[in-house]
Amino acid sequence: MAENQKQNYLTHPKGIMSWLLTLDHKRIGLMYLFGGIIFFFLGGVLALGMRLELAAPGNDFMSNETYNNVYTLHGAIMIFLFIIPAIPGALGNMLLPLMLGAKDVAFPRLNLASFYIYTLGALFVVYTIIAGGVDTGWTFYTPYSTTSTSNVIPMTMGIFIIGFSSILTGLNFIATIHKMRIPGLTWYKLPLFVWALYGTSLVQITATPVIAITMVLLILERLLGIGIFDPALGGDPVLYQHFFWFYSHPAVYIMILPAFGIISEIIPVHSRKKIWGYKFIAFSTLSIAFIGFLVWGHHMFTSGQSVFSQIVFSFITYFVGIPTGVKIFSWILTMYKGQVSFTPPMLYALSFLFLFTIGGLTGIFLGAVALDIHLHDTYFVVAHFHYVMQGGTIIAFLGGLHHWWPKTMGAMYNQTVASICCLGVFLGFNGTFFPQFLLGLRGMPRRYATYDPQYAELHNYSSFWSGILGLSIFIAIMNLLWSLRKSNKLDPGTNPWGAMTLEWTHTSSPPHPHNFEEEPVLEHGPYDYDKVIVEPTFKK
Amino acid sequence: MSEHHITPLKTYLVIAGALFCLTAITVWVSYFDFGSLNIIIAMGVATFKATLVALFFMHLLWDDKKNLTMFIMSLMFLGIFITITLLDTGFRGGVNPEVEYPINKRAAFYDSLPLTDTHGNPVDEHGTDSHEGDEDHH
Amino acid sequence: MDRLTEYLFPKQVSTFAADIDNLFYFIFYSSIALFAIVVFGMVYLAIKYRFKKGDEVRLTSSKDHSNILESLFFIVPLILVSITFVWGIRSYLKMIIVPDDAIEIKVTGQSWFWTFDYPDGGTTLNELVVPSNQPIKIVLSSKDVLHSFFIPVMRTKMDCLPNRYNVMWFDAQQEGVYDIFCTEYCGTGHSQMGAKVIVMKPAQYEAWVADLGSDDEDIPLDELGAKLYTKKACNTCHTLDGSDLVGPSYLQTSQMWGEERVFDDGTSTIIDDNYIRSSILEPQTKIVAGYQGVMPTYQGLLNDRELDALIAFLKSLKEDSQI
Amino acid sequence: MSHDNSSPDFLQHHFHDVDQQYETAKLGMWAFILTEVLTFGGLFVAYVVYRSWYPEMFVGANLLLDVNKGLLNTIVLITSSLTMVLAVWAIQQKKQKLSLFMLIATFLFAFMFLGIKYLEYSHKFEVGQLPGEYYSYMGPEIAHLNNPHIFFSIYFIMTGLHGLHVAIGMGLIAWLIYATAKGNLHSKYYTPMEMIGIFWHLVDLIWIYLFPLFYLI
Repeated sequence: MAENQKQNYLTHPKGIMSWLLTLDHKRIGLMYLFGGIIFFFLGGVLALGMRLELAAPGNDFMSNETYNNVYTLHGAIMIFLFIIPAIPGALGNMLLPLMLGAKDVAFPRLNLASFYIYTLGALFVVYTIIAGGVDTGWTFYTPYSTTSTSNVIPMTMGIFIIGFSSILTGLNFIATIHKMRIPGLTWYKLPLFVWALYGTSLVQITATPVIAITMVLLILERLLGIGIFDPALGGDPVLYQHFFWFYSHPAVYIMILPAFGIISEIIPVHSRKKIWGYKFIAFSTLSIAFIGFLVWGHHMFTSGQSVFSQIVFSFITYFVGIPTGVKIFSWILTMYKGQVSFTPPMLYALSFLFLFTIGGLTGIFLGAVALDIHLHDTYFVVAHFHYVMQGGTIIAFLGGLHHWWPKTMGAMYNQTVASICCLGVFLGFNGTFFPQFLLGLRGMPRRYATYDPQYAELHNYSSFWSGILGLSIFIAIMNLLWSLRKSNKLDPGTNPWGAMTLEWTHTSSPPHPHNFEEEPVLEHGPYDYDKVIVEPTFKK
Repeated sequence: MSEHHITPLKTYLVIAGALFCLTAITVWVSYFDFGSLNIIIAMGVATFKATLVALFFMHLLWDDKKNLTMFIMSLMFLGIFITITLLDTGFRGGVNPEVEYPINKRAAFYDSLPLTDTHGNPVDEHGTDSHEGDEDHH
Repeated sequence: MDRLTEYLFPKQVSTFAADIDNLFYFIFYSSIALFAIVVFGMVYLAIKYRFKKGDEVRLTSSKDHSNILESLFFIVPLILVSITFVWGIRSYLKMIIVPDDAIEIKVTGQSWFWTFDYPDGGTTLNELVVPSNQPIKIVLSSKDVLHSFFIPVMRTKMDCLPNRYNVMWFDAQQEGVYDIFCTEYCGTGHSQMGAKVIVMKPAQYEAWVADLGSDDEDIPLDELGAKLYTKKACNTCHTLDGSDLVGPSYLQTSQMWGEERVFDDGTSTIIDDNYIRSSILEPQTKIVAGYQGVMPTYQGLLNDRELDALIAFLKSLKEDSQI
Repeated sequence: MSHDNSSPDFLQHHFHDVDQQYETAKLGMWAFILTEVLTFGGLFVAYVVYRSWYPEMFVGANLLLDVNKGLLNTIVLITSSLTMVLAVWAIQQKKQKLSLFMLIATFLFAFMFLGIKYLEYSHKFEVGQLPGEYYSYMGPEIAHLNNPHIFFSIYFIMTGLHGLHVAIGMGLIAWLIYATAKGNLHSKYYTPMEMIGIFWHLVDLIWIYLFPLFYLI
């Protein structure tokens, strides 16, 4: 037994094949993390390339064609290869069974399969890049995507395949959450991250099949001219937009709900305080997931859809705002009478609250039809969704990485560097994207490689700060990786934040290959800081 | 595993019989024209058949109700998809009538398609006239 | 507020622009209030209850709900978004219900220029001329892919769909020259697909319409060509300084006059008047190696004299560059 | 083979007991059925939208389909659904041989379904009733209608996707036949058979809608 205690999933078993063929959810999670970070880096480089081109009005750095390829790939890679799989695939896989006290997810082989399906889809995307890129925008609007001479088919094939990976992960998580909890771990005792993953998984299995069939129809439209989306053959491009956004709007919630879950973990732990309004947060997750299916048409306010649906979509859109608002207030009130430590994860969580609130509030502007008509397809929209996707999801993802890093990797990063990077990310992010709200209000359209000189000053400003943003994220990740050096191992009993969910209290850091040496017995709820004291422990 | 519900053989045979009968009915009914009721009758019968398959063959009647919920959820989301899409496609042109229909109702490639007989073989001039005459009406 | 509007928005030119800007301000100030509450609450609570050095880890409060606060979280945002929704829809209905006395102008988007067809027969490219204080109904469509017709100063925008019409309208209150952008991504030339809207006094407009299509007769050919070069949107794809856009630069073609040009199917031909003429009228038959065949035909958009003018202009470039 | 109830060899290590394993598999299967319904759902939306835009064309074009073959296929598929459910019933009752026989019957019916589909498709190919741009049939009964190629696009995509599911189902049933014959599936452990059964009934259930939508109305 003594030997067994030193075993952890990182070192046991050994050998490359034991990783490639592993059924261990923790290792699969790490492989997802690895893949996600690679594509995050790639997408980030593309983003910086775009900002470089946009620093001045003309074609100074890229031709139009290059720019169109770059922005398409930036969008598609960030969304399909990083944000959608990153949190459920990496952090979700890693933590979900641990939080439930289970030995693994419900279907471990399926889990490995979905990782390889993701890899296969990613290879299609990489092939697309090597073969010369694709220039349709990540939305693939017809008829441009049916007539473009760029590599639309490999790209859409890639997205089709990645869709299956997403579906299988969602399906796996749903079965896991329903059936793999230890006795006594009832729904209201689940950590909120699990609720968030549950909501996410429901959206994944419900919405993703529609993008799959949409991509198939698009490919068939190119190959056979089926005439469903192509107006030259009697089809309707607006119908394509319905199909596309029926997935892609819920996909926004696939991206943001797990971030909500991470924030719901970080804030109570680092405030050492029971979470405010547990049930409100839990059920607002599910209601956001559901309402998210009814509002896709607000992406189409200038498309020429019927006036009737404009009104209906605008109306329902506002109902997403209310549960989201409740969440934000609950997170803030969680700090009330707590003991708030300004650790790197907490700093990321506070940045999230600041940035996501801006992202959410600017969504209200876009939901008002009359105003959206002015703002649609301008930089206002670009700024809005970056505040939600990057200021929300990616900031929460970085916060989650910093929060669970000592748990999953058994090493502690330099906290001062991490905090400085968080500040850099916060400032760089606002500097990059806040000017874009102003650009949008003044009418600067999106997806422009060159622009009118009247917009130059703000673009220049945005480009400058994007450098700081990119550098900060890069150093933050390097700081994490640097902590993995051999001399930096933590004691297996480490619980640096004094967290009380099962993954912190009942297994070592890094966890045992089978998660728990014996099945955990639930002693308290996930946020019972009013009942139990868990001392933070931090030993090398 | 021994505690699982085992359905009597007779139930399966009765359900299968009902499915065959309903198939016969729906085909028979399709020979009569009830106008817009045609779709409703056909879909009503199909839905009844589908319910039988789901409840008995797929064991939803006896299963954990979570599974039934999952199935009903799929139909609900499909319903949402269809209904909300129809709110657009069915109501275009309400304010500005020129928006309602496509400019050319017929795709351009039909202009070069020769008329054919019922075996798909091209036929000559005579048909072309009636084709052009008809096109004006649509 | 006026200075803020000037800073944030383009000019308010259409009748409904002010209303939309006011809707913006309503949401803007409500959002600022909510945002201030969030940030103030966050910073205040975080600092007040911070874990100081030397503090002991202790049990914390079990308070996790407050019925009054929670109802406020529901009711206040609900009221604000209800007002926003109703306002948004009322303004929107004003934007889509076209007044009966509107002049109808057909706008056709095509990669990558705009064609404007006026009610009594005239046509312009990339230059929309309208009278002030007169509702203008715009009927939009596209010849190839999706485009979107956006006039920031009018606060209105609508997609152009192939094989379908879309409608928008505006009533300009101030004379001037304003930007038009394409806001639906349409390929390589998307960011160059701009145009201008010129708002004139009604009397001036009448004169302009009467004159439409009748000028240009007495200008020398190469000057007319120079004018057409921008007017017919050749400049979106072809430069005059030898640099590449979507198509080959006019300067390059001019310098190669009389020499052989290679096409992407391997054939080649001598650059002469006939070649230029056919590549304007039937651009898809011969595509210069290294370029995409994306140019639309100008059949019907240029008369014979205008074609000659463009050719003369192109030929003249060579000499200009030598000076 | 171990008959120790506490940990039979078909129990995977991360489950407590066979019931948990069985119910988890079933829930997972139903989640998968949900995604299947929505995959076809997208095509149903296309059908409904185009039918609402071209009602006359749809009524005219569905007369070109062969009701008799469609009806025959419906009967074949319902019968195969019955044999599938009886295979599960038989294995529950420890009637291995009957179960095997029923599986083989199901497989053969599935094969028959695809055979009939092949006859139908090849006739359509001959007369030029093809999807999309390849459509060339302008017979007297359809020449006056707008865009019948869209009907045939939707018809071929929906029945094609359904046919693909039948083919995948045949592969899975073939595997079941192998596993049952080898004795890997038995009255204590027949989860794969029941799961594949649910999949097979879904294939039937979708055809129940496709048949009237394309052939009857």
